[in-house]
Amino acid sequence: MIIHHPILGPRDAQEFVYLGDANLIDRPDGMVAGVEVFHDYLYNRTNPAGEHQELWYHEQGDRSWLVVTRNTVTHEITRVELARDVARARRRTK
Amino acid sequence: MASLQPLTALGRREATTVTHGPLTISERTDVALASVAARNGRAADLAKAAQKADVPLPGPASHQQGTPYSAFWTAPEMWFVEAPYASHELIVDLLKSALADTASITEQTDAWVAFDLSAHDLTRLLERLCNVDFAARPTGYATRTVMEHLGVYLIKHGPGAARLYGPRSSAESLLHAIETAAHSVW
Amino acid sequence: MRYSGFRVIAEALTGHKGWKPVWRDPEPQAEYDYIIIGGGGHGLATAYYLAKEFGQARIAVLEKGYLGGGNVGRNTTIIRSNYLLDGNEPFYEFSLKLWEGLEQDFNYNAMVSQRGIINLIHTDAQRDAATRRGNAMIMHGADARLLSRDEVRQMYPWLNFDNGRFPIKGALMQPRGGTVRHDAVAWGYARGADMRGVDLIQNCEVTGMRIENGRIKGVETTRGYIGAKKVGVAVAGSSSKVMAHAGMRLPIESHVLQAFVSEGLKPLIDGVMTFGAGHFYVSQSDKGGLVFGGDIDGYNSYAQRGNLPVIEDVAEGGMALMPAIGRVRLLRTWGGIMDMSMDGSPIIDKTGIEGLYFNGGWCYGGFKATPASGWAFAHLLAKDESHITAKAYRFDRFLKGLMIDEKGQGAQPNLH
Amino acid sequence: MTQSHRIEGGQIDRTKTLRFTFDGIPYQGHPGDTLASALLANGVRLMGRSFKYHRPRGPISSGSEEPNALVELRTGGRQEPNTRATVAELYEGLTANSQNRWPSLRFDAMGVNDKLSTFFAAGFYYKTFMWPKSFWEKLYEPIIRRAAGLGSVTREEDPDGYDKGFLHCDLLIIGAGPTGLMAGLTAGRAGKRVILADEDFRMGGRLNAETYAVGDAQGADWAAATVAELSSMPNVRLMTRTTVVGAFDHGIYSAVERVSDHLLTPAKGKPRQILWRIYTGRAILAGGATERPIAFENNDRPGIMLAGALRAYANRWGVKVGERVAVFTNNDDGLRTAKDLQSRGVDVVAVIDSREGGDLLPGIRHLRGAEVIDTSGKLGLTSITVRQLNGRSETIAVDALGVSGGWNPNVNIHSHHRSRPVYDPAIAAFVPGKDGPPGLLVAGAAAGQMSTHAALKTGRDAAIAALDLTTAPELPQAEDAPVGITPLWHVAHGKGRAWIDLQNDVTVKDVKLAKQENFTSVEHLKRYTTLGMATDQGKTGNVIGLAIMAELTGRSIPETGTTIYRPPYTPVAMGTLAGRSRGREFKPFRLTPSHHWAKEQGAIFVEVGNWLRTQWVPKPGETEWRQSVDREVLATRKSVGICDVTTLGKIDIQGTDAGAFLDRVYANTFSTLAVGKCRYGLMLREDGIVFDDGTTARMGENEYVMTTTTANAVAVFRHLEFCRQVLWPEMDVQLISTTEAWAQFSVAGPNARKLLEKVVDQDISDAAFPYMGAANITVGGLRARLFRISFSGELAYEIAVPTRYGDALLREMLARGAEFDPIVYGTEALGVMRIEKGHVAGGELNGQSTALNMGLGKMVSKKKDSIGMVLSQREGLTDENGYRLVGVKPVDPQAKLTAGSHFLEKGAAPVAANDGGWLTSKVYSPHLGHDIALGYLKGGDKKIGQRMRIVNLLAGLDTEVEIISPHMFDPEGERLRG
Repeated sequence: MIIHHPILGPRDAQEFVYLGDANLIDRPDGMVAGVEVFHDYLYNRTNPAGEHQELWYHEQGDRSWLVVTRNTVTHEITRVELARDVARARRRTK
Repeated sequence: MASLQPLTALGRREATTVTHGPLTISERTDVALASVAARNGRAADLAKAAQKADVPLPGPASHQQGTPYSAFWTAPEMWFVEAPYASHELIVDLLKSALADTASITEQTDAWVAFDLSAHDLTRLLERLCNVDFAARPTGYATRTVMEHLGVYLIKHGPGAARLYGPRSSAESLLHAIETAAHSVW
Repeated sequence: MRYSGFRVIAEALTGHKGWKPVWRDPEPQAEYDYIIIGGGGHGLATAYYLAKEFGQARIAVLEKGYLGGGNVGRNTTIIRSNYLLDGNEPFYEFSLKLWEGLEQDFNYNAMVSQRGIINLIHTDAQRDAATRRGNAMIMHGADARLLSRDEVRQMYPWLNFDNGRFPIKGALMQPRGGTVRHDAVAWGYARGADMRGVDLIQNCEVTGMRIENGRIKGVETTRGYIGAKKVGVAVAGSSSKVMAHAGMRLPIESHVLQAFVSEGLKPLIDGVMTFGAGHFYVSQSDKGGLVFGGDIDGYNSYAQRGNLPVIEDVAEGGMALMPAIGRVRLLRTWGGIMDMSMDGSPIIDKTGIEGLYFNGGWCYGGFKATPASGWAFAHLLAKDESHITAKAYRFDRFLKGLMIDEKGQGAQPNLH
Repeated sequence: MTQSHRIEGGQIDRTKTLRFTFDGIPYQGHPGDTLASALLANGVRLMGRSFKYHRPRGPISSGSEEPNALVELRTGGRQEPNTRATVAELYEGLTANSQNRWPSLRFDAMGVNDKLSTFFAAGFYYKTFMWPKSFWEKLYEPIIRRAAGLGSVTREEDPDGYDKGFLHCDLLIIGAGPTGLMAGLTAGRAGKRVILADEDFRMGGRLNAETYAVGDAQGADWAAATVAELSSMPNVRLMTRTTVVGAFDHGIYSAVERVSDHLLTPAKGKPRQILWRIYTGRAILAGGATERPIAFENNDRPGIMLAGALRAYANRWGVKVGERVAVFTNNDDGLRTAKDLQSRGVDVVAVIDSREGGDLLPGIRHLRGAEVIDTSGKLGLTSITVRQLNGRSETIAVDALGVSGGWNPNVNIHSHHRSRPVYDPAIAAFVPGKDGPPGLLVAGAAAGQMSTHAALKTGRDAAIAALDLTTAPELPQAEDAPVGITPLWHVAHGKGRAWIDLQNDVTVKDVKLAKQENFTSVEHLKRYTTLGMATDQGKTGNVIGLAIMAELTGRSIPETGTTIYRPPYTPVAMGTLAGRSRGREFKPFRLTPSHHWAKEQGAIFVEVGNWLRTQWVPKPGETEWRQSVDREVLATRKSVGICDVTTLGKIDIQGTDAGAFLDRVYANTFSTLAVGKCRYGLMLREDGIVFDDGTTARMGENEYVMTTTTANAVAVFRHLEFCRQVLWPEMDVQLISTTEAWAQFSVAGPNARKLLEKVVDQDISDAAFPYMGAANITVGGLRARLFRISFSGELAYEIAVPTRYGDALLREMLARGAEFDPIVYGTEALGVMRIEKGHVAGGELNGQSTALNMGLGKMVSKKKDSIGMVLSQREGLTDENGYRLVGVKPVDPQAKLTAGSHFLEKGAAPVAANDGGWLTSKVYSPHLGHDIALGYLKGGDKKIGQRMRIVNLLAGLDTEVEIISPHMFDPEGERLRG
């Protein structure tokens, strides 16, 4: 697969390490949330057959964490963003 | 007082040079290296300080030559800065005094083995080693890539000139891989 | 009809005219007592045991494609019960025992072949872990042996003993491990279930679930609505898709695991072998092909196909272990969709919806589990309580911190 | 030997003769020959045996689709099984042997299977061999396994090298027949970067095998001229002997270049084959088409081949397969074979054309509405029986029969993303369907465009479309004959066997049986009968099989559907896929700074990940490893020992939020750590399980140096980047690994300080540099770092210098500290000392254990949010009677312990219900004089002082032990503060 890195352009997916659902960005605050909230955050997945936002780490590249929007049926990638930007934006809207 | 004798990454007293066919592989031990990462929100301050100190901070995927400092981009708001080892062995101290608290600066000199590759055209060699479209990239292109399971930085200094920074502990494996590829090509 | 050597000879001498269809192709009825969604190995085994062992009737298996078309027909056919943890080992040992009597039980030769499995050891730490595991296996009634380097060398003298990057120091062996002809498992269960009146309905995809007041009433399918008192879902690979019809999110991701077969070769490898210093495991089929695999591709996928890096990674492991196979050719690659769970272990449990039961999360261990999974799921469906060997396979184990994490990788499915 | 069947013409170099052997018999051929063409030229038709019935077989094709003519090529470590004689390029000294036969190809004892074939119907084995139960592994299966398989594998290491590479282009063209050449010309002249790959050693595809013209020239000559033009373009890379084998996501293709397979051995340093990964925006599949046979009784004899192959052998290789040849066809293309052969002077005795009516070929006996219903000839064809339109049968003596059932477009690669081909009745074949690999266009015969004109035109148009070109070359004139075909899949006749899958011996009867037993889905058909699962993956047989199933079920062919092709297009050698990563080069080595010193000393090394670490350093006279390890431990605890700990991960953490960041990633607190001090840190995963541990030092207000375990260095760094970028992007934290930048040594033992005082420039007295101190120092003026931390329980330091000085620092310490008899210890002694002290490491940090399990529960601060804090409180992880780390010693000091053994109470049966836990690590303690171990024991904290057993059922060991505190040596820690 090829991931179109928002800074570096097309890069082979082999350079990346996959983590999973981009909802992992939304970590609850441990001083507020309890086990149930953390359980849902860490363990449950939508796991769609279709468009999926997911985290990839450019380990053999610039070490950016990316949010990749990829179709899990066709593997087509339609959007790639820096996870840091996505995380910051999500914070702002909260 | 101790006066310690350094070893090169290949475990020798002197830098190693290997030739095969048109290719020359030269180990470089005369480069001081440090990482410079902008402090959060301080990129503009860093740019100013760097300009004043003649530290180039090139854009993504590029290397910029300078004197005494050259640099290449390694990550968002992060660079590796090169300088002559003889004059800049204490590159971290020098950069810290120049860039102050605009950046986090860390010594990288001995984290890497540096090889300069030269031949009339390196494309045929590099296509056996890494997934970089070397021919299509401009001089000054700098990227991280993978060679034989090893993460390396590759800097293009011309169609027939490139520098590699590979993990120092694997210097022998990396050299072996380059030599094997060279024998396969030439 | 009963299969036997005499029957084969008699039919051969009379032009094979007497062989009957192995299953019917019935039209779906309006309602069943039990609907099993998924006509793969686990679904068919569930239906078979529901009918045979638990005396249940009015059972249908709904399959969106062809029977046995899921992972039961696209795996590397290994059976073993060499698990470490208390939550797993009794279940897989139960499964292995069922394999051992399966062919006589369902009157179909699935070529259950216990030629042994060895997990190679390359470090002292691996030997310690193998010792822990082997002892756990024996304590659970399974068989295990720790082989020395010389013993391994006697079995496979042509492995890379002398020039390896990582030395072979021995192996953990389970002599009762082995392989099974995978398609035949599906067919054997299908035939056995059909003979007991189970309706096997192919080309029937579930498109929705009718749930009223927290209770399942039936399922919408591409062949119309079908009512059911109880619905069991056994669709590993597609679990999240199907359970989404019930509004559930699961502790599961779908990933692709590739598998490989070489051209046919004269016998080289008798048993099953796993390389402990790379991603590679291998056996040789009765037809002569080396059947091998490695790691999952590592990203969520429903595509039933993989990419090149894993193929290369697996070949590197193969060559590192077996330098003689350089000129053996890889014939075919394929991909199966795995339910990768959050701790690497499966789930066989009730759901929050009355009458709806779930079986999934098999990661890439589903094939060997087929008999026990079917049995335990049938037990759960028929009696509303977990089978004794499957009690740990609950949904709430993550909430309670009772993970069954054989590899110790935590809540990251692609590392299990 | 004379080449009895050689005729004039062809693209072979008759000026040179190549000698080769087949089954030990010497033959001659010419450059340009394949093994098959050369054997046929020598009148050899019998080249193999089929898989199941061991039927005698000859080649049916002239290409990579060959199911029959498989040989073992070369000998020794280079022996390769199942090589298709039809694509094996002839070279001087080639050695080939037939396979899957005993004792010889002509007299194969397993041929008895053929006589018993009625008992071996499809799937018979599923119905028998079940009784008695134990006989399967002992009797039936061994017989089956010995009989099965094709070629045999050498047990020697493959002596040849393999290589890999990456290529990038604008357009990849797969296949260099008329379609691919025209596409190449179009894109090449437009200046685009083009790769044109063809599996053959000569580009031109079918043009080399045909006689018709392209423009003013013979097709083959046009091809040669086009290749010459393309090879002059710097933007075009022509790759012969290169098979594109797979299409992967996002425009990545795999291709195998056979660099040296046409040579006796590869040139020195050169690979046998190269695996290319080709990255391209666009690709054109111009792979042509494959002819398929027609199923009729005994259609498998040597001498019966595809009509197009018969023609190719004559036109390209100057070989007549037989003296008296017939052709059996259902389409116009078959007639070409008859015409071409006749024009080359071969005696074409009959053309059996299943189609009724229509024109007759002039000068040839052309039977319309006729079918071949049977053949004879034990080891090769001697005659065919033809049923004419009027129903009369006639036997015709022939020694070669060309069969054409039509042509299947080579859609294979287009299916690699699971796109299903669709049936095109106009050509009675499957053509590429929807949803193929994005960016892949299909042109020419692969797209069902069967004429030469259509090939050229669609090739050009595909290049224009792929690259959005505005200019294109003129199309040369070429034939544009329609596909005249009336499908005939099998000849209905009699009770004999008519083969569909030649290699796997799948016959029409087997399809009928599959239907009868309701294996009617194409997937069931394939899996039940093994149709299409042989080494040719059904390239010639699949379509016939499913067409017959369609007939039997009354469904149309589209309704019946088709299985899909999976990668690779043709089988690929494992060595090629592995490339250079084999043997000692399987993974790169990581060498420590002390490696050269240790090697000089004859040290024993151990693999730790990719690192080679010193395991112990034997002294002269030490014959057993324990002697060395005991000595290293005792010497360290007595005076001073040095250990290279460079492999531990080091991460530089800077920024104004560095301390706050560490508070969140460590379970314990770091923001309060004073500058110049270190602290042991425990890192959890979010699920509350211990992830890693290590010592982290605060080197400045905003500057920390973290250490990780060797094993987790990369994973921890990745995790920290995740936390920094994804979880808390607002924090001012910068990270970089410095693992390899510093050579770091542990210096431990009562004389550690005294030794270090001799090399460092600063005051390191206990007052100036107390326990858990950290500082930037100098060693003879050289920048260095010093940490006062201990893993051994001794007074200990870790000292670091820039890596290039690591070797010298070690030698310096040994030399300057000579009066203290310093020793260098390896990982074994390190392990002994840490276990004596009860420190957790690999065996305990197993990814399944909590801080509580390790006796470190109090370290998890609940006063702050940190990764894993919340979920570590789940009930299953806080069980009072859960596992606790304990120390273990045998009651009998002579008794041996084994890591991995399990705890049992005295008198308890060794069953799971009584399983108390297990030993995680075990060593011999030379101080205590007996084995000691760490273990996880259920409720272990309450069992200190009790006696239990540990058992190792794998070795039959059952040992009484005492449960003790894990702090087995100097529990008060007096030594390390000394």
